[in-house]
Amino acid sequence: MPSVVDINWYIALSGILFVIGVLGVLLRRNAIIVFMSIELMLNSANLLFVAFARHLGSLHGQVLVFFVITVAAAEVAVGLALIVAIFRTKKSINIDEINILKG
Amino acid sequence: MVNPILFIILAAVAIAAAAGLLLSRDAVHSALYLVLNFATVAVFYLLLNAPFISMVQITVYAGAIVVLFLFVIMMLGAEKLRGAADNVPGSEKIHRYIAVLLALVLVGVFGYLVSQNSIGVVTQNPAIDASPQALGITLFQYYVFPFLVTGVLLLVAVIAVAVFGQVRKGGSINA
Amino acid sequence: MNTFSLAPLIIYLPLAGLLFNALFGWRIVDADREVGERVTGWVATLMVVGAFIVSVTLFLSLVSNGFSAWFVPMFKWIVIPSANFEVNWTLQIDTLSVTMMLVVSGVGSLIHIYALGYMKGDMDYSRFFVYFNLFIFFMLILVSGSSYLMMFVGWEGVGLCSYLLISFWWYRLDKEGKTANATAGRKAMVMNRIGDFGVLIAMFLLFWTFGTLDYKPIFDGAVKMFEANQMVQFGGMSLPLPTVLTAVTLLFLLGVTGKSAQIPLYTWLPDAMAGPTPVSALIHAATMVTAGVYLLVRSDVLYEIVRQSGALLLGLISTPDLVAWVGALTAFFAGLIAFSQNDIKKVLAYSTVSQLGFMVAAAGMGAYVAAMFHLITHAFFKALLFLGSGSVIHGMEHGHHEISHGHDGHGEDDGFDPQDMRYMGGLRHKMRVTYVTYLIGALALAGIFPLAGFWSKDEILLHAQTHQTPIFIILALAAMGTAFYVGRQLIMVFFGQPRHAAAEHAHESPALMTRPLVVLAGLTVLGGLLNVPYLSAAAAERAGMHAKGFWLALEQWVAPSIPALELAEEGVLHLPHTPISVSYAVAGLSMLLAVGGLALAYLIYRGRPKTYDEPDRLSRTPIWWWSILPLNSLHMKILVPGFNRMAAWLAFKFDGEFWSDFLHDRVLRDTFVSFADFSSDVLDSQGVDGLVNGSATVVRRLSGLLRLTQTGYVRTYALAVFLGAVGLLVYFLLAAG
Amino acid sequence: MNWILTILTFLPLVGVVAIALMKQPEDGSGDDNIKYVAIATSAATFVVSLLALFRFDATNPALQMVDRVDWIPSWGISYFLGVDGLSILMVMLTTFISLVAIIGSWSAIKDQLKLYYGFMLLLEAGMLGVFLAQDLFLFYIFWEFTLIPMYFLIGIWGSSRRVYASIKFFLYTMAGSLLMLVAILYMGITNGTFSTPDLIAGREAFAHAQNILFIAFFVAFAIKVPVFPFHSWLPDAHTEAPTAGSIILAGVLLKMGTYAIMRFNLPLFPEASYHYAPLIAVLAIIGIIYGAILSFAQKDMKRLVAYSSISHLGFVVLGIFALNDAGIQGAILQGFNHGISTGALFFVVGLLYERSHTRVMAEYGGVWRVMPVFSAMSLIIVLSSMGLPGLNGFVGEFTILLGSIGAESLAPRPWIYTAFATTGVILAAIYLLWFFQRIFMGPPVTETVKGLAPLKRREMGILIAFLLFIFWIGVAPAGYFHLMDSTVSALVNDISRAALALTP
Repeated sequence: MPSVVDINWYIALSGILFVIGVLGVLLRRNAIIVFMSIELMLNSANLLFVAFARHLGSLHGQVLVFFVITVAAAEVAVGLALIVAIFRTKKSINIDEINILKG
Repeated sequence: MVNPILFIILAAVAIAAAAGLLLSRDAVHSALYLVLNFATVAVFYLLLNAPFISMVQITVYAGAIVVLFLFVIMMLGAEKLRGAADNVPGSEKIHRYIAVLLALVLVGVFGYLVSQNSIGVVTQNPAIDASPQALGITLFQYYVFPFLVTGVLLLVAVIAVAVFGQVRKGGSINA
Repeated sequence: MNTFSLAPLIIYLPLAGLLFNALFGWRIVDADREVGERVTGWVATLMVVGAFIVSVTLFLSLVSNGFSAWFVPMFKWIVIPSANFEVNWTLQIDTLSVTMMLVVSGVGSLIHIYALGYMKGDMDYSRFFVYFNLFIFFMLILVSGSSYLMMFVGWEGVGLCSYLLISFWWYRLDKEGKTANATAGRKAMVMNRIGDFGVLIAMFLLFWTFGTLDYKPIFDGAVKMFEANQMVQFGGMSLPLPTVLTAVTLLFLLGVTGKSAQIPLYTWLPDAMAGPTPVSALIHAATMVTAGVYLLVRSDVLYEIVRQSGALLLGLISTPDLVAWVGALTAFFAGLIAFSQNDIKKVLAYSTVSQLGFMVAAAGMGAYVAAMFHLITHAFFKALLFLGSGSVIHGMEHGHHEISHGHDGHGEDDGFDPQDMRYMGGLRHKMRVTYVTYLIGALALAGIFPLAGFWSKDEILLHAQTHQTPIFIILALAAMGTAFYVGRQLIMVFFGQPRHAAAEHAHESPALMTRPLVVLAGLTVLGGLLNVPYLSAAAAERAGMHAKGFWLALEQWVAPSIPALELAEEGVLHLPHTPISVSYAVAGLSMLLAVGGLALAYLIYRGRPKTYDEPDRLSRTPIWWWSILPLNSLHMKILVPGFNRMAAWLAFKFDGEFWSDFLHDRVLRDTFVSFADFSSDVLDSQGVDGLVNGSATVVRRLSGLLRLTQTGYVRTYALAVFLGAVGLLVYFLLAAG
Repeated sequence: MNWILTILTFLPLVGVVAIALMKQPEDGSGDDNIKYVAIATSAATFVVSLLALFRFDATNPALQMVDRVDWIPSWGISYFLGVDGLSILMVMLTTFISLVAIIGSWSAIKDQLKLYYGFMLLLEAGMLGVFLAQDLFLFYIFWEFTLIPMYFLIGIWGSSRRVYASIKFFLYTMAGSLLMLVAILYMGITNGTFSTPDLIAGREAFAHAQNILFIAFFVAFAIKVPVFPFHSWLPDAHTEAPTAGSIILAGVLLKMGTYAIMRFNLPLFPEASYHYAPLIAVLAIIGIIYGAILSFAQKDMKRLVAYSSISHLGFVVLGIFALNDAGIQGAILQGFNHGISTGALFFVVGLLYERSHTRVMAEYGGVWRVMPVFSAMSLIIVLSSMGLPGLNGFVGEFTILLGSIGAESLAPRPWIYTAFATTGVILAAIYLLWFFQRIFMGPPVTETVKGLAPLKRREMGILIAFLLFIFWIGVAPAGYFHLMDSTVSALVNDISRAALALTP
């Protein structure tokens, strides 16, 4: 076992989390869980940002994370509102039932 | 200096929480796993000399966003949501396979990157001052405009939520 | 305080009256007919009477001021500093304008009083008085403005009132179910506008020549430039002054033919008789139509400079001479047309055209004072005649009313027309006051000594005889014609036996209507005194008689406002001037002609027609054919339908079907579409059939496949996005590695 | 930064946002609130424009109250607003007409209120931008922007052939401005700046191509005006548009064309202006006569007023290309007058249409008997459109014709142009009085006419507002000329100097 935690560890961790998030988005049909998975993906990216900030000795990465968090919050708010609105109409949040875009 | 053992333990918890989120049938459980994941990541932030971000992570993600999720789940009725769980009709399988395949490709890509080992040690550089003060100075020195835009974005989001939240007579949105 | 500063009141008083009636009058009338009519009518009338009083004050002020003009500025109007254009609302109080003011407000007051009775019970009582005050308002602006532009405001304004009042009964339909009254009004306005077109362009030329539109600077400048032989330069042109002034005076003449109903634009005036009779009296006889004469007299300097310079229009005739000829010919032909008219008001209308011709001819010959003199006396006697005819019509209508309601079955619709003289006859016994006053007016019109018409017409004839013999001959014939149709009218209306039951039952009009007749008759009798040679101080002086003349003659009074007269005295201009005097030869001749005309009428029409459907005695003679050959038919039968057809063609065929539908929709749009069709058709059916068919099939299949990807499932789309993202990532890795 | 013009331009957008956020319950209970917000916004804009007017210094010929910030500095594009004598009246006209149009739609528009009032306010902001922008790029953006709300106003709330009309309107005006865009880019890139004053100062740089540039600009503006051969979109657009749309279209949108000619064509390409003046004057005169004759033949009253606009705008264009003080000042004032008179005419026609649902004049007759006050007011409006002295139309037409007869640009025989143009005065009497007679005179025949509802207080108020301007400009226009005098005089001096410098 390496004695020092280097940046690759973080890349790996972040990658794993990201892939799990992707799988959540692609496999689950519950819209809320899809959303949570998206948050997970964002989170993994954040982690990488902070790791690189540490790695490069710069604060800019952290600032970026700050912004991502803000935007994520906004996104969640809007997304959940959409889900609630859709639920009211469709009585369901199964994203497979929301298919009015079908060609 | 991060102890590798500490890192591995934390990473394991984080991954486990994520997997739990993915696999759990109940949306409430998923949300709780999400909290766990967020908290773990927050600890990582602390370790990575980002105390402020860590706190923000806890308050905003764990505190606000997940609460929002839970709130919506409760509002729509948790048991109904369970009904929407994934049962796989035949034609959907191919979809799943592709997804998993792609995920594996992605893992491969990450693995490849890590194996290159070309980037170096994370703690090579000395830790810099990452106090909220310093962070604030950086933020307002270099990122005033994005900051303002983010503010507007939030405003727009608020308005959008207000609009979506309206209940119309006849109860239909234009779907 | 100077009494001149009262001057704006002559404009503000009628304005106040019309605003009162427009805002409140109709409400009061609606609320209480009796009170309302009294209030609105008298408010309007008193305002005009007030204007008359102010005019008299101004007259007195002018006398005490030695006749010199006074300017009363009111407020700024069009001011464009960078273009050096400035015209303000300023009143010019000089003897000419005050004369016009007195006539307008004086006769106006009388006709207002008359209208109080005439319009009684009309549906739109207050509207009538609004228009009437509006007319006085504009007419006073016309005569009192200090610039051509301000005159033009009044000029167009009275045209508008003429339009409004002719079409006053716009809700009445004629026998063919058309809104004929409204059409007549419109015709008047359009004809006037054709004249206004001339005045407008003349004003533009004046401005670029003299840099102003005010009368005084223009006249001063014109004389100065004329003496210095200066060129006029503007808009890249350089023209001698007389050329420009020829154009200006010609364009003014166009305006005059429109407003004062001269050849070729007179056709609107007879149609204008569709309006209520007080309107015909005030606007289409006494005041508005004389505006053209006023314009000519005002612009005397310009005309005289043209005359002096010898500049000819197209090398044929100078514009003042043209004015004289137009006037004389109008006087003659309009008189001729009056022969064949059976409508009592149409006779008077053509007579007005004819008399205006006299005035215009006088102005064209340089007899400005005579023109003004005839204008005034004509205002008296023609207003009298119109009001008298109104009284007759009123009486006839009442007579008709009586018979159709009094006796059943009698006098059913037999095409009766209260204005048609063939239904009248013998009215002198039924309507005493009307008869006597009408007789006085008619004789004055015919030019019988010693009534007003005699003196003024004599002045014009004398001047013509002295200076332009051909015009004298025409005018003399016209004078005889006048006497003839006057005689015919008198006989048909008042003498003989009633030819219709309505005429038998006609009776006198109310006092409110007859009193103004009496006043006007008085003025007609005495009006000649205004300029009678024997009483005039000036004439007496000229004759070397030191017996003091005690009378302020019109000549003496108006002269200071006619700069050409003064310039003639200074020797700058050679005005063909005839001082007031009497030539016994000319006077005798004109009396002879008048009496002759009346006698001829008596011989031909004595006791005729016997019944109302008997054809006119002259209807088989050539003179009749001459007289029913008016420009009117040219106008109504050719110009109007022609214009209509052209407009319809342009609108629906050219602009609609060709320009919009064909050119734009068909040519431009469809060319594009067919280009697209063409290219696909050629590829499709000719030559490369199989290839195209094949490719079409391939495309269809492909699109069918592609359609499958559009599942509408969010996850499918997410998958696609993810696929793309991973693909890119791999690509970058490979590219980097 | 002065802010006042920026506030003025973007104030209507505040109303748009507010309206967008409002609820519109389907039982119509919230409708009035939407209307109130729209009216309040446009009223506030009007007040701000009044403030600008009070701060306006008429003796200063230059741009005033300038708001200027670099926008895309590398291209020389800036956010540049300013007002001078050419535009101040147009700005006032815009805010006034918009207010009136919005109030006037109170009962005419019944569905999709939020969208409707949103578009109206967007349109107002766009129009103000057009009149205030002093940077060609910014101007172009606003210019094109006004198309969109107007397109929807015609396309959604218009009458039967609205889709055809709106597409025609859009394509026509769009096509013209594309040429202009090319010219703008060419000039901007050549000179490294898009700001109009800078371009004017550096106009030598593109003087060699100015004939082509002039045409590119002119065609875009001429379509908007519209000058004679490009008029085909106008009658359709006017006829199909809702009343308020017609009012704004006639009142303001057409003025954008004439304004832009004065603002850009004349100072940017002075020699070309002189060169093309006779040709354009001929087109203008054809427009005057052609529009008037066509107007006479119409059976549809809205079409009649629409064609009369072509005739009136012909006067304005003629005045501009007289290229002297009187002509251009007359043109500006006539633009304003036309906005008032024709706007009022469209309002009158709209009132009748709203009550009887027909635009065919043959189905009217005798309206005077039923609605006397309204008819008297309409008469005054008709007369003002006819150019009766003492009312506003006359002052403008008179000044334009006065300028045209002394126009150096039309030498050597300017009077021929004037003589032909003046026939428009006669023709105006012919078609307008015929219009008036057919609708208002005669006995009331049809049941629809007999049952016409009397004027409402709001409608009366709007008509009175129009009449106030009609009388005010007619009797005392000196103040209006004062507003533009110094700017126009500077402009005329500038272009005549430039043109003289070139002629040998």
